[in-house]
Amino acid sequence: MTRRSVTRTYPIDRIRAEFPILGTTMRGKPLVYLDNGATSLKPQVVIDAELDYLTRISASIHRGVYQLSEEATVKFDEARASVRQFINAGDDGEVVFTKGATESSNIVAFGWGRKFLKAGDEIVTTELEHHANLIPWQQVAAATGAKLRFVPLDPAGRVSPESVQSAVTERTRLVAITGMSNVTGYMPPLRETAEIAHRNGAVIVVDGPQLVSHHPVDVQSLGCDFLTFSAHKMCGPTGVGALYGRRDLLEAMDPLLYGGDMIVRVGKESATFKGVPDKFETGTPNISGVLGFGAAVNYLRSIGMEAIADHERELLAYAARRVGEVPGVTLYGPMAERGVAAGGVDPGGILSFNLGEIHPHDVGAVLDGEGVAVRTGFHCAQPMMQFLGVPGTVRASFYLYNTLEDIDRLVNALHKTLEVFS
Amino acid sequence: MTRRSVTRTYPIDRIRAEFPILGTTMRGKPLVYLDNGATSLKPQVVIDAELDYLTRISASIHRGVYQLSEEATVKFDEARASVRQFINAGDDGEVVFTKGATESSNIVAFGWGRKFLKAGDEIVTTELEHHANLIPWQQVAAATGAKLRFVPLDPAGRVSPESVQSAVTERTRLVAITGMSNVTGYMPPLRETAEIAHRNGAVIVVDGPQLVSHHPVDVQSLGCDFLTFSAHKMCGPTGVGALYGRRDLLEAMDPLLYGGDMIVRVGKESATFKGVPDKFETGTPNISGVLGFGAAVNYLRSIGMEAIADHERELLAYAARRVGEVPGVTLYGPMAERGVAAGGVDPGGILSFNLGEIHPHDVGAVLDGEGVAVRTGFHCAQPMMQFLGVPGTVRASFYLYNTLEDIDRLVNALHKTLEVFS
Amino acid sequence: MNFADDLYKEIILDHYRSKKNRRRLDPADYHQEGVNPSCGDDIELFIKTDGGIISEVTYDGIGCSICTASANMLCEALVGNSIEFAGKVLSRFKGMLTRAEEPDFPDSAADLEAMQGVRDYPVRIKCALLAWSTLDQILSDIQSDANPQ
Amino acid sequence: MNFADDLYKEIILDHYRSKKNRRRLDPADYHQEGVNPSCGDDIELFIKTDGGIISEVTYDGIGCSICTASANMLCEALVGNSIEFAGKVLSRFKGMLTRAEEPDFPDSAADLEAMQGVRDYPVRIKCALLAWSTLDQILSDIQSDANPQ
Ligand SMILES: Cc1ncc(COP(=O)(O)O)c(C=O)c1O
Ligand SMILES: Cc1ncc(COP(=O)(O)O)c(C=O)c1O
Repeated sequence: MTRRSVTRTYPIDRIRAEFPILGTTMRGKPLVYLDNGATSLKPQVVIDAELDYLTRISASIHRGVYQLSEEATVKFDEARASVRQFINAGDDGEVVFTKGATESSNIVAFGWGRKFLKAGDEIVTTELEHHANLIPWQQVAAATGAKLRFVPLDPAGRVSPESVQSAVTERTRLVAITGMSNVTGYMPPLRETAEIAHRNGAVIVVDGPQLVSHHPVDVQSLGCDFLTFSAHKMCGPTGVGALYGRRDLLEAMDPLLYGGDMIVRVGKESATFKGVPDKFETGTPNISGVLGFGAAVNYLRSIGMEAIADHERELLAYAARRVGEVPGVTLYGPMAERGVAAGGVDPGGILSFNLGEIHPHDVGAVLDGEGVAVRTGFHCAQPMMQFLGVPGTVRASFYLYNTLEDIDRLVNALHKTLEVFS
Repeated sequence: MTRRSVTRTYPIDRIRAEFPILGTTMRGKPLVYLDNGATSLKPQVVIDAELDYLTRISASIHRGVYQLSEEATVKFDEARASVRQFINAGDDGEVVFTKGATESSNIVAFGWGRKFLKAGDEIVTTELEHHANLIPWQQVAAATGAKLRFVPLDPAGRVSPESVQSAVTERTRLVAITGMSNVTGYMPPLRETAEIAHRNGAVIVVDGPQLVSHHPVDVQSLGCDFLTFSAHKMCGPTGVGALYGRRDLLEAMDPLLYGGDMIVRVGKESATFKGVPDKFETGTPNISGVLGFGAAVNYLRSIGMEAIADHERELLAYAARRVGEVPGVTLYGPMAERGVAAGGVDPGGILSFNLGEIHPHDVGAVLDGEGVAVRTGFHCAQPMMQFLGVPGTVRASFYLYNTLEDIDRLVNALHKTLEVFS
Repeated sequence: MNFADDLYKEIILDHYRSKKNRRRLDPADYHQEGVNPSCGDDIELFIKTDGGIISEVTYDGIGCSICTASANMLCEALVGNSIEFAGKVLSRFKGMLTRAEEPDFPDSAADLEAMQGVRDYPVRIKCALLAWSTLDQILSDIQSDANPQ
Repeated sequence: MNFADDLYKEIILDHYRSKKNRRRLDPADYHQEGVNPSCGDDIELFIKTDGGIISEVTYDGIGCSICTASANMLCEALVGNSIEFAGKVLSRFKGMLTRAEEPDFPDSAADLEAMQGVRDYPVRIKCALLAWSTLDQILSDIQSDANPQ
């Protein structure tokens, strides 16, 4: 079947064929997967990379002198280089493998925040944040006496260079901000925010799981000091992610975890540690996960992040218009103007909405029955819900394999929901 | 081919058929995998559990209202129940999924050690420890002013209830001890050690990756307060492990990581957290890893940990005798008496040795050329190397699928090593 | 019969749409809040008793249809009945959803049987149980009021 | 030709067995320790210079055959040669092992070519390089002695 493709050159049919799960059904209907904000589906190349490790290599990395361990080690290093290239980090030492974006944020909060912040210092953040980029900073504030300040949002839930500037002072030591909201898809002006942070002597931590999976990212040109992301949201395996950190910052930090593989010498009473990234990667890593992560970023690069972002942009515009036309629907965030991005800035491919007074959970359940997977609830972003003044939303989030037909199925299922709850 | 089986009823051929990698070669020779102390091979059922997630489920757990997410959640909870049963923990809340034993140790060191220890308190440990169960405690000691004390070892590298008693005082708040040395296979008297710790009001943390993968473990009858282990050493995936903790202890602890999924309510300035185990499991977990972990423990239970331990006991006795006969070999640890366990206590299935003056790395490399995978070096246990007075050892470590033939291949390869370096 | 009909039986939707018992009692003899942190649902239960009999019972709060229909059914089933009766219905309801027991409700609580279908939607079980877990706490309070230590 | 012959060429084993240059120089003009934390190898290099010429060079320490053979070859190749020559051999040796460059050693250092096989054993490359990385640091020291700031 040929799908209505949003652009003529985007190879949507080939892409869909690469994801085995897209051939399956849910509740007896062909699966429409619109919960990419939570986690993405996995293409065959990623599954194969994991399988190859499980069935053929199966050895631990680093200290093995035998061929399988050697091969695991080489592939592990190659995966790091792939991830480094994907975000254009300066060198492999700036890419730390973690168990996911949440661990990445905590490594910065603990190793930099708790080490270098003190009473009177300020941490600037926003109400857009995922809990993973908020609670660690609340904890740092409580432990060090630093103060949290929030960048004021405009009514559509956006920040501007001016609003960032109004929150950043010479007491600001760190700005923690999302690269793309997982609730509304909104993307703050990162480059300008980084400039303001740096001008005031602060570092900037970008919470990147949504941004990195859906848009081209160049940490050097953005001026990120730290960037967190998760493989599972970008076609990769669960249980692995990365922390990008500027080398000098990483070098100055304390590790969060201690154990084997990170050491130069260990005595009974004390130990000395290796450089970056090793000192942050103690213990046997998620080897199959890292190999799958490498395969995932190579896969995404082969399609092109620009092409993926363009594809999602068109899906989003179509979805916002079609969903916005369903009776009783309220859209949230920058697309709230019925399919037109408020302020002219296109957000990432996420649409949050509610259907009249119907509880998001109920909407999600009827959609489920129609084979359409969406997320409902507060999306690990309660301050954002408080800002929007709702207990939760229905969230449809798109990725490289979604189609206009998927959105039609979503819209039909929303009409069905209205019927059930009329 | 039928193998010489160590006991008549142990289904060695069936077991070997379940591990796809055992049908492959290394450097052109059929693979003999004797690096189980580092990580284990994966049986088909574990590979299938991961594959099923990757190709059919692929969804995140917890807040999804759709069928795939629901199924992921149910399977995730089932895996926790399987792991709980495997070590006979009291309830599922006592089993925390982590990225591996190293994270598990650090959760205890940070959440219990740094929270509750103070200057003047004592932490008792041993020179047998893997760095994962030593460096975190060095860090706790440095941060809190608590003191590390080491249980004296006898010349064979063992502790006794008396030596434990000599190190534990009323100032001891915590005893951190391995369940089984990853260098020599030696297994300290855990039950007695736990009793001594408890009698003195201390808690006991057992470093369990080797113990749990090779022997039946019942945390309640052993009296463990904490037990750490890793899936990848027990036929499971990389990047996932567990922390067992007594419920009241876990409840009193602070989490190491903060973020989504662990919270009850989040405001701009502060958050409240869920109970155990949720408060320790923030962020999207290693879902495919946890499902594979569940499959792994069920697989091991289907064979029986007693049967596996018996099998390894016989392999070890044979290996210690055969390797001990190779000219110039020095065995370390309890099996040092040429195949007879000193003191009559059988250690776990690990044999550490050196071959004359030949550097362990060189031995490992020649073995590699013969298709035999062993580990060489200091095995993340430098204090143990200092105790043994060697820079490193060659370590052959056995598991359920190893055979007497594997040991013959090892011995032949050792003779070849002697030839090369004569 | 398709999925939505399966979960959202008409009887459940009727209870969801009914706003009859959805109000605060002030004063109430017993008042308890119940929260489901995984979906944010938040229900309050209000009870007045009169000599061992539940004379009034209402709920308020935010929740999905399963959650609020369940709360409404609770109110309908318990009003005018004894504390003991409430305990029995509670334990049968939990048994039906968490231990797959056959429903066996007194006639006046027969509507609760419609919730059996929730069993097939494991993440929704918590929704159906929220009001009942909240009731559980109130029953404990009543118990300890009756037997002060 | 099988694996062990491939890595452990006779010429490498000869250098490994030779204890000729395995001793400490005291006093030495330059002395540097190099450690490979992943396998625990620990090598010290001792150098005496005389007007821009390496007059004596020895090593001591613990390492595998590849590591110690490489150190011994280093000593043999450099003794009696200039600092500049040492720098050139170093960069060719590194090029051969880390950038897969064709070996192109001066005749007096031709034995080093035998180390080319190590390239196929990625974890052993660090073993072969340890003495040379240590030399690298000494060469930097010599440089900064020659051009004090
Ligand atoms: C914007 C954002 N930040 C952080 C996270 C946390 O990522 P993870 O759960 O993979 O650690 C997520 C995803 O849940 C996210 O969407
Ligand atoms: C005894 C022991 N403790 C702790 C560990 C650490 O386990 P992991 O590397 O899986 O975190 C290991 C394995 O390396 C071990 O053998």
